[in-house]
This record gives sequence, C-alpha cells and structure tokens, in this order.
Amino acid sequence: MTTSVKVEEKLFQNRYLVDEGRPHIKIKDPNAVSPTLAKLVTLCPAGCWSMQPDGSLSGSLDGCFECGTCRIVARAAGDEIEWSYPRGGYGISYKFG
Amino acid sequence: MSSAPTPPRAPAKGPGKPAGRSRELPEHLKAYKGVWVFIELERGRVHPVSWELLGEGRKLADTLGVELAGVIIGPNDGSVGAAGADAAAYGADLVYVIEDPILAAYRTDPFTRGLTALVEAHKPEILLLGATTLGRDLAGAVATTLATGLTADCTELAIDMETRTLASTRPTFGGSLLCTIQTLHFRPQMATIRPRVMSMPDRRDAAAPRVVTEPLSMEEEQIVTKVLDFIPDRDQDTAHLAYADVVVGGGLGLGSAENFRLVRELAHVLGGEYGGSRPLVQKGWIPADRQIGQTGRTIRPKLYIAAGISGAIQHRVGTEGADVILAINTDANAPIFDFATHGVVADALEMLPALTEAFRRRLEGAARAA
Amino acid sequence: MPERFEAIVVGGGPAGNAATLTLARGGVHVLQIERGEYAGAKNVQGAILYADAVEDMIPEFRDEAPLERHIVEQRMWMLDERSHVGTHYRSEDFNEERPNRYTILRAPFDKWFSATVKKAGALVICETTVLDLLRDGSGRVIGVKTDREGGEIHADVVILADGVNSLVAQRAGLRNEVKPDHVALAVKETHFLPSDVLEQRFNISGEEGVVIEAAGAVTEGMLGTGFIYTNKESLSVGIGCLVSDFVDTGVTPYGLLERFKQHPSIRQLLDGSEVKEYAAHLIPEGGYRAMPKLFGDGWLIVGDAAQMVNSLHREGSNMAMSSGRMAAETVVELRRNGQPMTAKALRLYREKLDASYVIKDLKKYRDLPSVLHRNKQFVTTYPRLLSRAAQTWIRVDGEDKKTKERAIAKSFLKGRSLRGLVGDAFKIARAMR
Amino acid sequence: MHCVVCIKQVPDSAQIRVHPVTNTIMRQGVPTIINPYDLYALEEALRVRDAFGGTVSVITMGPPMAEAALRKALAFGADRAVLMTDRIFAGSDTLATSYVLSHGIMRLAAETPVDIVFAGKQTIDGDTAQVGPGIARRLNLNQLTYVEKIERLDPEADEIVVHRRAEGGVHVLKTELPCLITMLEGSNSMRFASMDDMFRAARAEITVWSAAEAGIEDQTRCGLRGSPTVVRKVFAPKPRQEKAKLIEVAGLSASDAAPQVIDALLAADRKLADHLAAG
Repeated sequence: MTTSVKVEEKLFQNRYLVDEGRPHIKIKDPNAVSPTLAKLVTLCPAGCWSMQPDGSLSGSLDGCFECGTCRIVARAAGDEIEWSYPRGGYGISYKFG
Repeated sequence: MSSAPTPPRAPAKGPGKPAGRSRELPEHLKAYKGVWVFIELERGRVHPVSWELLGEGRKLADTLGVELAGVIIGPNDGSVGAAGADAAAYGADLVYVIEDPILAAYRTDPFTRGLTALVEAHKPEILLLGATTLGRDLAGAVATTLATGLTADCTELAIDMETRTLASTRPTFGGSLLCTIQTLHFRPQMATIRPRVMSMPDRRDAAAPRVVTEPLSMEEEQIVTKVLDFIPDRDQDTAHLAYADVVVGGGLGLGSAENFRLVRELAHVLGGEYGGSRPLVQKGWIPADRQIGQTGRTIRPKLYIAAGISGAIQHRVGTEGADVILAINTDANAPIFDFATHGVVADALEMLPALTEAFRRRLEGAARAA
Repeated sequence: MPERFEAIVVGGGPAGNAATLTLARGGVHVLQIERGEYAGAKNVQGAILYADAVEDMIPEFRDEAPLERHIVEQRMWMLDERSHVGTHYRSEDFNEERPNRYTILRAPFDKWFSATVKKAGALVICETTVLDLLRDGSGRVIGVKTDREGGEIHADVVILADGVNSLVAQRAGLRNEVKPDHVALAVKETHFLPSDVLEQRFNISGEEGVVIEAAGAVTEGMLGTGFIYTNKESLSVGIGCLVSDFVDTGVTPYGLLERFKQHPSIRQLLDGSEVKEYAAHLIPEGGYRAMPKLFGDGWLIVGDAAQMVNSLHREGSNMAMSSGRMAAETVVELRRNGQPMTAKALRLYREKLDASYVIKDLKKYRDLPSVLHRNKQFVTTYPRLLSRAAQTWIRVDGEDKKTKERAIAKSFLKGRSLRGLVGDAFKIARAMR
Repeated sequence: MHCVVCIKQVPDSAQIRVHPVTNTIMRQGVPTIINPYDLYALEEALRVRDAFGGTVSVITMGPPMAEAALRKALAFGADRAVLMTDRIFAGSDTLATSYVLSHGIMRLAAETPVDIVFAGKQTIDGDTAQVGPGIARRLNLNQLTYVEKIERLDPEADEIVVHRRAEGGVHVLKTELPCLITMLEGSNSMRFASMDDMFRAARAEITVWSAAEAGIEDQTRCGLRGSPTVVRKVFAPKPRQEKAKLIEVAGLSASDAAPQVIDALLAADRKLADHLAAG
C-alpha cells in the first residue's frame, strides 16, 4: 500500500535557520541526470530533490538534514556533486535529536 | 562629546502609585471617567483606524455608561475642526482639541506633552490609539510618562464588569497564542489596536460636537527633533506586504516566471501588494521580500487571493489572519481550500486575467457613479 | 597573530565532548569547535545511553545529566506484515541504584555534556564549521581552517570528532569517501504523549523505560531495523536501512517510517501522539573493515568519524566516548613526557584502542555486515517462518502436536532447504565468533 | 561613539505549537533565542561603530540563563555585555522593564557617556513595543522609533538624520544625540562574525548587576509590583474549522465566472466592499 507522505508537513515541525541565498549542495550539471542522481528524488529523507518537467534535477535545500546520503550515493556512481555543510550555525537545529 | 544623559525624569507621581492587588478600585482612581479615542490626523487626513476605534469605543462607553470622546492634536489649519465633525458623525459625544502650528507633522515630544496634559486635566478611564507607527510611538511615550498600563496590538476589547476594567486580548508568541491583559489599579487603561481589526461604524449625520480646547504649553525652540521631509511610498517599490489591505499571491501552479505577471496585474487593479509562496523565491521568480508565509511575511489583509498555491502549512501560518481568502487552484483537495474562506476550482492562468478585467470594470463603474 | 592551542577538537558530539573533557582535565590548552548552533543541534541518535562510558569520566552524571528513563525491559521483535514474534526481557534488577542503560534525547544531553566540558576549562566555540586542516611543508597537520574570516587556528594536534560523514578528513585527504553499503540511513520522529498514558501503554511507572528493537518485513527486504524507545513524555520512533539497499529498492525513507508506524503491532502504541520533530542521520554499519587510518602526524580520528559502531548491539555513543577519551589520554601523556605529536608517538592511541573492548568487539563482528548484507533472508524469510511456526504452534485446532511439529520443520526446510539452514547457522556462528 | 543595545532572550515562538486535538499549548523543546527584532538593532549599532569607532555594549534584563543571549550578541561583535538579573525583576511588564534597563544604561553611561541606545521594534513574546519609548522618556533621549535607515550621523555635531516609517511613506527626521532608536525589521541583515569576534565572545566576562548594583532604590517599581498590566490568561485561538465555500464556476468561461466570484467576495465582508468602493 503506498502511503502518500507529505514530507513538508513533517518538516514544518523542525527548526531550521535558513541561510537565505546560500544553498550548500550543488549538482555539477543538473541537466545530465544519471540513473543514480535520479534516485535522489526518492532517497533524500527531506525530499529536497525533484525532477523538473524539462528533465533536470533541482534541489530546494531549506529542509535539508545534512545527512550526506546524496553525496555518498552520487560519488559512488561517479557523479559530480559539490557538498558542504551550511555556514556555522545555519541549517537544521534539532530540539530533541 | 555628549554629556551623560540626565537622571530619568521621575514619571508623574499622581495616579501611578502602585496599590495593593485588591479588586476594589482605590478612591483616587474613581475620578477617571469616560472612554477616549486618539484621532490620528496627518497631513490633513484622518487614519481610518480612528473611526474603527470610535465604533469600538462607543460599545465600551455604553457598557460603562460613560461618555465617548475623540482627542485631536494638530496644526491650526482647520483640519482639526473638520476631524472633530467627522468624529461626532462616527459616534463621539465630545472632542478634546489641541491646535498649534508646531503640531503640523508628528513628533514624539510635542504630541506626548499635549496628550499627557489633556489626560491629566480631564482624567479618562480608557484611552485607545490605533496601532500605527504613530500610535505605538505616542502610546509608549504617554504610558511611561503617566506610569500606567498599556497593552499593544489588541485584537479584542471587552469590559470585565466585575472590576469595571478593560480586558484587552492580543496575540502573543508570534500570533500562535492569544492572551488577555488587564490594568487593574492604574488609570487611564491604555491600548493600541491594529487597523482593520474593529469594524468601521456607520457614519450618521450629527450636530457639531462639544469641543474642549487646551493650549500646547511648548515652543518650537524646545523641540530638538525637526522634520526635514516626507517621502511617500509611491517612489520606492518596496514590498509592504505586512501592512497591505489587499494581497494577491502566486504559487507553483502558475507554471512559469512569465505567468507571474498576471498576479502583478490583478494586484495593481486592486491597489494591493503582490507576493508568492516559498518555492517561487527559491526558483528566483520573485525576490525574497515578496515571500508570503511563515519564513516570509505574515500578512493580515482584508482580501488575499491565492492563485495556484497548494497551501502548505508554512503558507497557512502566514496568511490565516486575512479576513477573506479566495483560493484558485485546479486541484479540488489542495490544502489551501481547508483554510480559505472562498474557493474556485479553476486554472489560475485563466481566472487571474478574467478577475483583473472584471474588477477593473467594477471599480471604474463605482468610480463613475461616486 | 593566529590563535594557537595545544589541541583542537572538531565536533561537539559524545566523542568530541569526551576528548575535550579529558584534555581539559589533563591540563591541555584545548579549543573545541562545533558547527551547530549549540552542542547537539546537529546530532541524532535512537537514543540509548550506556552508563559505563560516561560514568568513567563523570561519576555523578546521574544527578546532573538530563536522562529520560532507565531501561527495565528490552523487547526484540521479528515482524512479518501482520504480526510479530519475539522475546521480552524485563527484570526488577534493572531498578538498581546505578542503572546501566538509559534512554536520552541527544540535544539536551549533548548541551549538558558541553556545559560540563566548559566548566572543566575548555574553550568551546559553536556556530563555526571547520572546512579543512592546515599542514606544514612536511605534511604534518598544524591546525584547522574554519568558515569564518580570519579562521585559521593553529594547534600541536587536531582530534577529528566530526561524525560519520568525516568531511574534514576527506577534504584533507586522510580518507576516501564513505561507501553506500557502509552506512545506514535512519529516519526518526519524536512522538509526544502524556507520561501517564505512555506509562500505562508500556506497563511501567516512574522512571522505568521500555525499548523495542524490531526487524523483519518492516524493512521491506532491506537490511535494517526499526526501534521504539520510551522517553519521559515522548516516544522515539525510527527505522534505518543500508543506504545501498535504499538505492536498490527506491523505497522512500519517510514512506518506510510511515508504514512501520502503521504496522498492527505498533500502531496502537503511537495512538493520539503528536510528532514534534522529524530527523534523519547516517549510522556507520561497515564495522571494522570500514575503519579509516586512525592517526597520523598531528591528527587523530575518533567516534563515528572513525566508523566505530557495533551495530548488532546498537553500541555507538559509548564507543565514541571511549575512543574520544583514549585519544585525549594519549595527547595528555605525550605532552607530559614532552614528546611531539608525530604519527609514531600517536600510535599509542591505536594501542589503547586495541587493548579495549572497542577494537575487540569491532574485530569480533568484522564479517557480520557483509554476511548480513549478502544474506537478506535473515530479515525476509526467517521472520515469516518464525511467525508461521508460532501461529501453527499456538492454534488449538484439533491437529495433533506431532503433526504440527512436522509442519513447522517442513516449512523451514521448504523455506531454506537443509543446506540453507545449516549454511545460515554456520555463517552466523562464524560471523559472531 | 558609545552605543548601548537592549536585547531580550525570548522563546523561539515559531516553535510553539497548539496541539490540533487537545488545543493545549505544546512548549516542549522550545529553544530560547535573541528576540529577532533586536538583531536589526544590534547590526545597526555595529555598523555605527565600524564607521565611527567606539564601543557597543549589550544589556538585557532576565534570569541567569539569559547570559546565553548576551554570549551570542558578543559573538556577533559587541564589545561588552551586561546581564541585569535579580529575583525582584521577575514578572516585569514593559513599564517595569524600562525602569530597570534605564538604571543599567545610566550606570554604563557613568563609565562612558552613551550616544545612542538601540532597541528592537518589539519582542515576539510581548509584542508591546514600549520598552524603547519607556527608556527614552526616563533617560530624556530623543525618541526615534520604526527607523528604516540612518541617513547621516555627525558625532562631532551630535547630529543624526534618519528615515522613520510612517503611514504611506517615511519621515526624514533630524535630531540631536543622545537618542534612542528602534530599527524596523528588514532594515539591515546580520553579519557573519569573524573568528576574532567568536574568540572574544567565548572568553568575555559577562558583567552581572543585581537591582542594588544597578542603583535601583525603589524596588516597588520592578517586577510584578511595578507592573500596571497583568496577564489574566493565555489561550489558543480557535482554528478556522470550516472549509472554503466553493463558488460554482463549472461550465462557465473564466470571464463569465469572474463577476460571480467578485459578488460572492463582496457579499462576504462589508469592510471589503467599503474598501474597494473607496478605491
């Protein structure tokens, strides 16, 4: 049975300090979407990655957990990804953890 | 370099003496009678919040069985008199007036001196001001001078008959909660109320009001702050979403940045502001100061039209305060229909231009008829 | 003139805090840098705390640390789609003077630990991300570079406690990228319930706690486990599987969690609760074979950054604290003897680890990850066989017991064949040796 | 130039949730932060110091744990932090708070004359926007609230020109130092502090003053007894239950449907009708 889970409803409870205008993860070439990169759409626990109608992969990183899964998977498949932590103090800030 | 600031001017001793926590009103506070509303007059025009407060003040005065008065402070160019007549038409029994050339533009010191003098002379039990930048600035200064209680940005006023005191309710913790505050043993009980919270009373033709005039015992030389200029907003294209009466918002449902033009056009016809949901900022369709929602601006307009917006909870939190919300979305069970007041299941790309046209005809029709 | 310290610790989790506390108490001039808003802002764990590692450093921690419940009942469940079969071990002994296992919430706990570290005299700076290491001509590590202006800070030794991703070590070329089959992605929610309701549901009172580990069908063919831990007035509910399995199956982590929460054996436990936080984190699962080089000229690696987790026994934070402490003890000793922080001298850290349970346990289970990884039947076939067997055994339906026993034996043989059964037993035994 | 910035430690109100079922107020795990409006005041003060030199002192009134907010303010680059904490301050409303803070500022001024006192426009937990005006009254400072921009500042002539937000525009005001300024949100954006600032903040000593140390004699003006306003109750607003009233447009072209939509909207709310009619 498929559970339609609205990720953004889940993220609403979390506390984020968004570093406006400074996304910390960039796919080198969002238009050359390898089969692995396409899997980021289902893989990311915060649902940051989505396929655009024009076939490119776009990321909205406000809800990112900085878990590193997209970096590990992309690099394992030889895909180019620039991955860094947000600037000090920004990003997810767990209340319970 | 400047000298150390002089020790604080001890606030007027008088009524501010804190009394015990007993319910009974101390003797010297019984002399405070009547409900006053500060009529905000700037550049010859009265801010509509003043009439809304006269409507609310009338109810409070009738409950307490006391008089409702308007308080008008301004230059002697006749605008004060006109405002006094309007105040009567909106329900004031009398008006207290201070006219002086130096009161042409709002400055904290002279207005505070004037209003404080009127209160100390005529002792109202309740003093209401609009929660505009002027009203809040003045209320803060007057309340400190009189060492009395002030509750800001109220959304509801009532009389607690048990203690005949004003129970004012206001949002707290960023609006997620409400709290009710009272000023038991200090007079006057001051409160500022946000525009468009109280309903506009009906205007009835009334005789000229009783007028009590007081002098402003202050000269221009005593006032340090000078007003050099006034720059109206028209010149700057800065988004004032937080204060706009009408807002038109666009979402991903518009499909492309170019289509966002339809949102701007409708907003223009309605004389309102335009904005969009978080994803639009991320896609760069709109600048960050145009974002509506929890991490953007919280809006509290009369009318909010949400075109092609799904209505995620982050968006709901920032827009739920609107009086009327019209949601236009092709998806009948989009979450936005759960909190909008009105909904149209249709394509925003078609509805927006149609509404723009229909509103333009409707408003021009009204303008010609007026 | 750049700032100079005798030691810099990168990271404010258990490993970083243990290291910094031990260094400060050992008289070392130490700086700890945490990228989160506060220590704990970026950390996620089930979370079970084993007392011994903390007790060694802070004997009276029970009186000060924010602890949720001490665990009196451990439930191990094997689930198929509609049922669970399992063991519950509960004992009054666990209501002891100094309990051994607690449930905790990492954010408040790490904040408390960090306050203790500050009291011990260490300089702690948060909201600052370490981007890279500084090296001298010979390649020796001589400090760190942070993401703030003027952010180069010098030190005789740098202890890397920056967690499972170990980005700093990667960027400094001390290790290569983490592999998808060496880490599990866990997603978790904190469900709030009034404590009396929670205590009724789990048949506990006061500070008593219950923990449930669940494996089987809920991980939908992937290698992983789910868990439900009781806190004072909330339940930590989570599930995690190998990242490589998530890639192969395309299952979404939040979908997996939602279905885990809907499982008949679990649904009622969460009834009426309010979710206050949804979190995700990686957990080292590669064990001994995934461990990077642990020391070098001017640097040491501790905790998750060294991939030190014994996943079978859910032991991670205690290994982090122990390795953090041993790394710090090494630096304190070398400094006292006036020795430079060279790779040769820092080998002492490795010797301390080898002598401790940390390396012994990791070595003991070094083949377990690959065995389990290649033998998904442990989480797919066996749960169903066990559940069927239990049902056949329990139902009283006129069938005689001998026939029931034969049916159960036949189901196992059909499910795994004799060779499979013997092979599985042998593999598990060897991997646990 | 000596600028004093008043800040307040508040719960991060965005994290406070009303339980949808029980309507109770869920406060677990809500961290404390610096009141967001105060950050605009602090950034403006730091910019004044960067331009004209001098020092920025930060002051707060609160329980001992409020030190964390001061530590963060120092981390942004403030030079000095003062915590005013005393049992008798508990329960202060804005009038009592401005009384207490005024004494703290006076003591700071006795050490180094104060040119500008900065305060946040309002707090997100109290939202009363009165502490600024209260301090200005007590210390005879020229009051400039809702300031969007400092256009000109001349320390020698003790003169300042600012843009103050008013209805439908901004007033350009000139006044003399010392003055009190509250900054409007969005008027600037907080800097990402340097490593030196972080070190200085981590090592800085926070000055702690009790009521007596701050020279407060009349203790009845502090805490609950000095507070004319009393909070009677805190409660959750009733959520908007009913779903949207769907206006039937099926089968109609957009241009035919539009007038019906407008009628439905205007019928729903008289204020809206008045507003649109007023043009």
